[in-house]
Amino acid sequence: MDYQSMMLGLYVFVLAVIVGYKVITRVPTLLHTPLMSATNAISGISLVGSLVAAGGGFGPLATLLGVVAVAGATFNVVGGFWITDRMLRFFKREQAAAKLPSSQR
Amino acid sequence: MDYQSMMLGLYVFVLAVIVGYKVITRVPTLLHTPLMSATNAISGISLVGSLVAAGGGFGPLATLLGVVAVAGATFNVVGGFWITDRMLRFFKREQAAAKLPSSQR
Amino acid sequence: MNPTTLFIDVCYLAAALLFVLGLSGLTSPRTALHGIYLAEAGMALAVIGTLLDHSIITYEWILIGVILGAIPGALLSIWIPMTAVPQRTALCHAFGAMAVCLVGIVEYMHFSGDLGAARMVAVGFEVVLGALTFTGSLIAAAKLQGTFPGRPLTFYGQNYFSFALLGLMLAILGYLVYLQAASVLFYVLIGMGLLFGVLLVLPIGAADMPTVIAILNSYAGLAASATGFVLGNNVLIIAGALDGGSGFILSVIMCKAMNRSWANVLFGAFGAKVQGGAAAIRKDLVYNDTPAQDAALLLANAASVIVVPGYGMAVSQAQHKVRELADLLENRGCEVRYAIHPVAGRMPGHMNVLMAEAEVSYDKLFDMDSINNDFAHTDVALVIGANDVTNPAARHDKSSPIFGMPILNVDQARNVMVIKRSMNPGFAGIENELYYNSKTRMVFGDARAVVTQLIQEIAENSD
Amino acid sequence: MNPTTLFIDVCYLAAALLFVLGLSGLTSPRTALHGIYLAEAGMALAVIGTLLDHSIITYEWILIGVILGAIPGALLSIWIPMTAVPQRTALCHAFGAMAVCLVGIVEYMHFSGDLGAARMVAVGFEVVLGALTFTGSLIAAAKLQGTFPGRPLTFYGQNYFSFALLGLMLAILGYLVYLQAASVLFYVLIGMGLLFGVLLVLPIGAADMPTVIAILNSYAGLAASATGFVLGNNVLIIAGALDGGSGFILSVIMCKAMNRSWANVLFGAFGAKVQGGAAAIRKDLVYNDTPAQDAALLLANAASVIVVPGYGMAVSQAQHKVRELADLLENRGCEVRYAIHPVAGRMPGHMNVLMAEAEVSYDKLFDMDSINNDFAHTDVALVIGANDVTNPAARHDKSSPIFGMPILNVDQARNVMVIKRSMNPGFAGIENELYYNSKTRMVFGDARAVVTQLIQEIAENSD
Ligand SMILES: NC(=O)c1ccc[n+]([C@@H]2O[C@H](COP(=O)([O-])OP(=O)(O)OC[C@H]3O[C@@H](n4cnc5c(N)ncnc54)[C@H](OP(=O)(O)O)[C@@H]3O)[C@@H](O)[C@H]2O)c1
Ligand SMILES: NC(=O)c1ccc[n+]([C@@H]2O[C@H](COP(=O)([O-])OP(=O)(O)OC[C@H]3O[C@@H](n4cnc5c(N)ncnc54)[C@H](OP(=O)(O)O)[C@@H]3O)[C@@H](O)[C@H]2O)c1
Repeated sequence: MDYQSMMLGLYVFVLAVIVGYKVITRVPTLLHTPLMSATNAISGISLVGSLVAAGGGFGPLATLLGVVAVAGATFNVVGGFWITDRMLRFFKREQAAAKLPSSQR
Repeated sequence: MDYQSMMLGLYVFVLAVIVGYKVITRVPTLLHTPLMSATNAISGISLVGSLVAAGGGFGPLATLLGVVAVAGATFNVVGGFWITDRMLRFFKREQAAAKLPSSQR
Repeated sequence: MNPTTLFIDVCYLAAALLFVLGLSGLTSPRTALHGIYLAEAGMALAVIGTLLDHSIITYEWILIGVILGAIPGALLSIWIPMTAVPQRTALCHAFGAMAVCLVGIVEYMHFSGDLGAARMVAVGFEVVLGALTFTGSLIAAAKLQGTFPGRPLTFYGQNYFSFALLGLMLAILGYLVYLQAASVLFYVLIGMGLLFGVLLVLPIGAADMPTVIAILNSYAGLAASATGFVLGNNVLIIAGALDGGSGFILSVIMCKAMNRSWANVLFGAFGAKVQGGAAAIRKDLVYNDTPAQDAALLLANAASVIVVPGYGMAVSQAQHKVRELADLLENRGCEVRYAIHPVAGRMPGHMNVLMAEAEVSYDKLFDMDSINNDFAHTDVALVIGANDVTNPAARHDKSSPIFGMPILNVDQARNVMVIKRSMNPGFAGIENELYYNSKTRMVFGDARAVVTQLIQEIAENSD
Repeated sequence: MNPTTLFIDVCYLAAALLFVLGLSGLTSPRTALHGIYLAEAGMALAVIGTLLDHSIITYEWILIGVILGAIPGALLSIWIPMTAVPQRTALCHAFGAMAVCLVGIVEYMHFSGDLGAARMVAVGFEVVLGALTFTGSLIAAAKLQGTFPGRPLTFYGQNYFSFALLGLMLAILGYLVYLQAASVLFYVLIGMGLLFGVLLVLPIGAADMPTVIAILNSYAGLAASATGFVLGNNVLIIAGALDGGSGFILSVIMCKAMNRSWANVLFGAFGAKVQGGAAAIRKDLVYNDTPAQDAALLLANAASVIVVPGYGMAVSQAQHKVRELADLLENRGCEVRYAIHPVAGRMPGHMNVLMAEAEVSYDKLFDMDSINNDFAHTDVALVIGANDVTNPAARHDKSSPIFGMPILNVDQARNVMVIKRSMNPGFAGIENELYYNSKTRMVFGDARAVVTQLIQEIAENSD
């Protein structure tokens, strides 16, 4: 990564932090538990880096470490999304039942 | 700009659009008029490009066009910020007077 | 990476952040002014960063340009009345967009058209967006100022023509990307962009101009972003994108408040047909022409009043007098509140700015949803220069052009008093049946003059 | 620019957008599940894009890793009770962070340390953040699960030691940047990161673990971002930054709800001192031990009940029974509502998830601010396994560790009924004076068992 790309990457990073901030401040307490596991699942994006490490053919040790990394990241992704899904289904069932009182938003 | 920078620029662009969207949806109607002139002032950022055109020494025609561009963009920036400032001062005076009724937020 | 480059980049990043923080400040009136200071600081940083760039070699011409732009910009902003803010914004857009377009031309000339594919695309977008925003904004300003007929101007097959023009512009841009050499077609492209801007705004009625201005703001932002791609300048990309996103969403919000679809505003030539039909004043109906003395008597005896300000109050600059009247009534023990319709006036939030200017405290300003049920228990609804936003036809008359727009329930008050100069229609160009209601009293005259007179009458009576 | 690169970049951009949209969906329970689908699609796109990358040459090992991770991940999520969600989240963080750390090691080995200054900094942050999140999350999970003492573990000068360690790590990183060659110091750095994670979480009490988990989430995100800088991969940068921003802000929100400062949570070793002092049960005060039959009678005759669920209800999985009891009372004409304290339970919004699981409709759930004034007009406040969130000491006892935390005004109800197993304190480890109030009836026993008994008694009586 040259200087210009690094700088652009920094812009991307800063803007994404702002987006994350803006989005999360709007999530009601009601959904904070699912939110935590959802962001947990998204942080499993390190899977992308792990794939490169495991499949890049960097030699046996690197591949081994890579496989462990892939396993860990996959655990994170699968576990995170699955439990979020499971929790939100409770809310989904409620959907028809009633509207959210405005105070809980 | 090479391909990678172009792509990173695109990311920056998309994220900034999202940030703009998220910020603006939270501005109350109360402040929509100042908001319009504030974004108008910010779009005068084309001043930055105009400076390069006027001061880059690209020959007399380019410099002439550049000067006109600088004048136009400066008009935009100065005019936009000034009037926004003027409008918001009305609101500022109110500050002590009372709290905003929640419905107006 | 030399220190200057790093410093410039830090300036740019800080500028981008300051713009975001500045706009975020506008989420509350308490932080708004502070936010604008941040945005101004951001602009200053962006300019400083650019001036330090090694590619800038002469500063004299820049100074001349800055002076030429800053003085009229400042003067205009100092002297312009608040009612003319929409025009001013449009005018500013026009000049900003012109700057973008000129920068694109300079870039093109400098490289003799040989910019590489990606950059050529960016330059193409830059000049076309700049050009159409330039002419579009000028026409919008002229329509709002009244120097140009406000009604929609259309010709047969206009939308088809516009689309054909758009297609042609894209084709030319494609050819220029392929050509990679200086070509007169580039200037043809700009000419077509200028024409396209005219065609975009001409068919839209003056009533929809605020929405159009928001959209033009979006275009101006996108044009600046394109410039950013051409110059590899991040602060241009970000600031432009912020505007691009915010202008668009603001136009959508405004359309929603008027219960119009976005496409309808842009392509519907709203207000064209109504000029002929419903606009004709119905001579058969009677209305109650009330002298100011009688009106003063009614107000003096009211226990509760809701003031409904509209465009007419803005035109006659009556806001300070209105506040005086309200103070007077309150001192006599009457409860006075203000009902603010989101699209009363000519800009979203227009009435809020005016009432703030007159130093009416926020807690007396109520938005439509929170006060609409209270009209029924109110002695007098005092409508000052508002028209369309009180028209009950929006509720029941499916054929009305404003049908479906949420309105203030003025007609439910025990008494209605309307201050305007004549029986002429408001911006939508349609008759208001409220005026023919038996409990409505029309008090004719300029809003400020009438309110001043009301104050005198009430003050005298109470002595 | 070849087509594959373009396709990958489009995948990544789409993935980033889907993550943003997905999280935005969580602003309302109606759109939340939909949002998660979008985020899942984003993850799928990111993985697909990466797998297409030319730098990946073998797929067998990847497949093995995926299977090894996916199966336990899925099983854990299927079988885990809702009360253990916090531990599970911490565990997931640990493994995700471990992955980041390992990727950093692979990168370092591959380039034999010669990565260039900028990349070396990024790799350094990557492995340190990954390592400390790994150990920190493991300890957080162990504390929550109870396999590890929940109370704060501190030693003299711990904060100084941690800061010294931090400084040393920065120094080593600086040296590595200067060195640009393979060095064992890199692995020392990782070891110190692991130690730092332990020191970060050990001194924090189990009650504050949810906040710590949010912060660790933030670190995990930042580590992923650092990986993105190393690999020049935007989707990593963006997804990591989203997490970095959201984890931080979530921890701030949680601290606010508990009226604690952020620094106090991280460095304050909350709950350490109270273990000894106020926690001692005050034998001198009397409380009212009520049998379930009497409690049932009181409930059966109440016209209005507010249910206050807390951690105990979660532990005993009583939510379905509580709903049954509420239905029964409602059928008898009693008004039943639920008061949800923002930090009741062990996760923010914990009670909302449980009540949603039991299919209690949203409009019966009220947050603290909207129901707190209604306790005074309520016949029975039925506290089920809640403790700290009802403790009046938070209002008036300046020496209490929970002083200043907003609480539910349970003590203002005409009658208070508390279901818990003993007089033991809740998470803050302090006495609750509510229990010694003359209008409070303590009904001892496991929440589910007691509620089941109440249902039977009331049902029998009404026959
Ligand atoms: N706010 C926005 O963002 C926005 C944007 C786009 C469109 N619009 C449109 O603008 C309209 C706003 O409604 P509105 O009720 O505020 O205004 P309006 O419907 O345009 O009516 C204004 C009335 O004020 C009267 N008036 C003009 N000058 C006056 C003066 N000096 N003294 C006293 N009265 C005067 C006029 O009647 P006389 O000529 O008889 O005096 C006119 O009927 C809506 O149709 C809305 O859709 C608003
Ligand atoms: N929600 C969050 O995000 C969060 C985050 C961090 C910290 N916290 C803290 O956690 C606490 C939450 O307050 P809270 O009132 O919900 O809970 P609490 O204060 O921890 O009290 C829970 C009570 O439930 C009882 N209990 C436990 N198991 C039970 C069972 N099987 N049946 C019946 N009762 C049972 C316990 O008493 P017995 O042992 O006598 O039964 C205990 O006193 C607060 O201090 C808050 O600051 C919350």
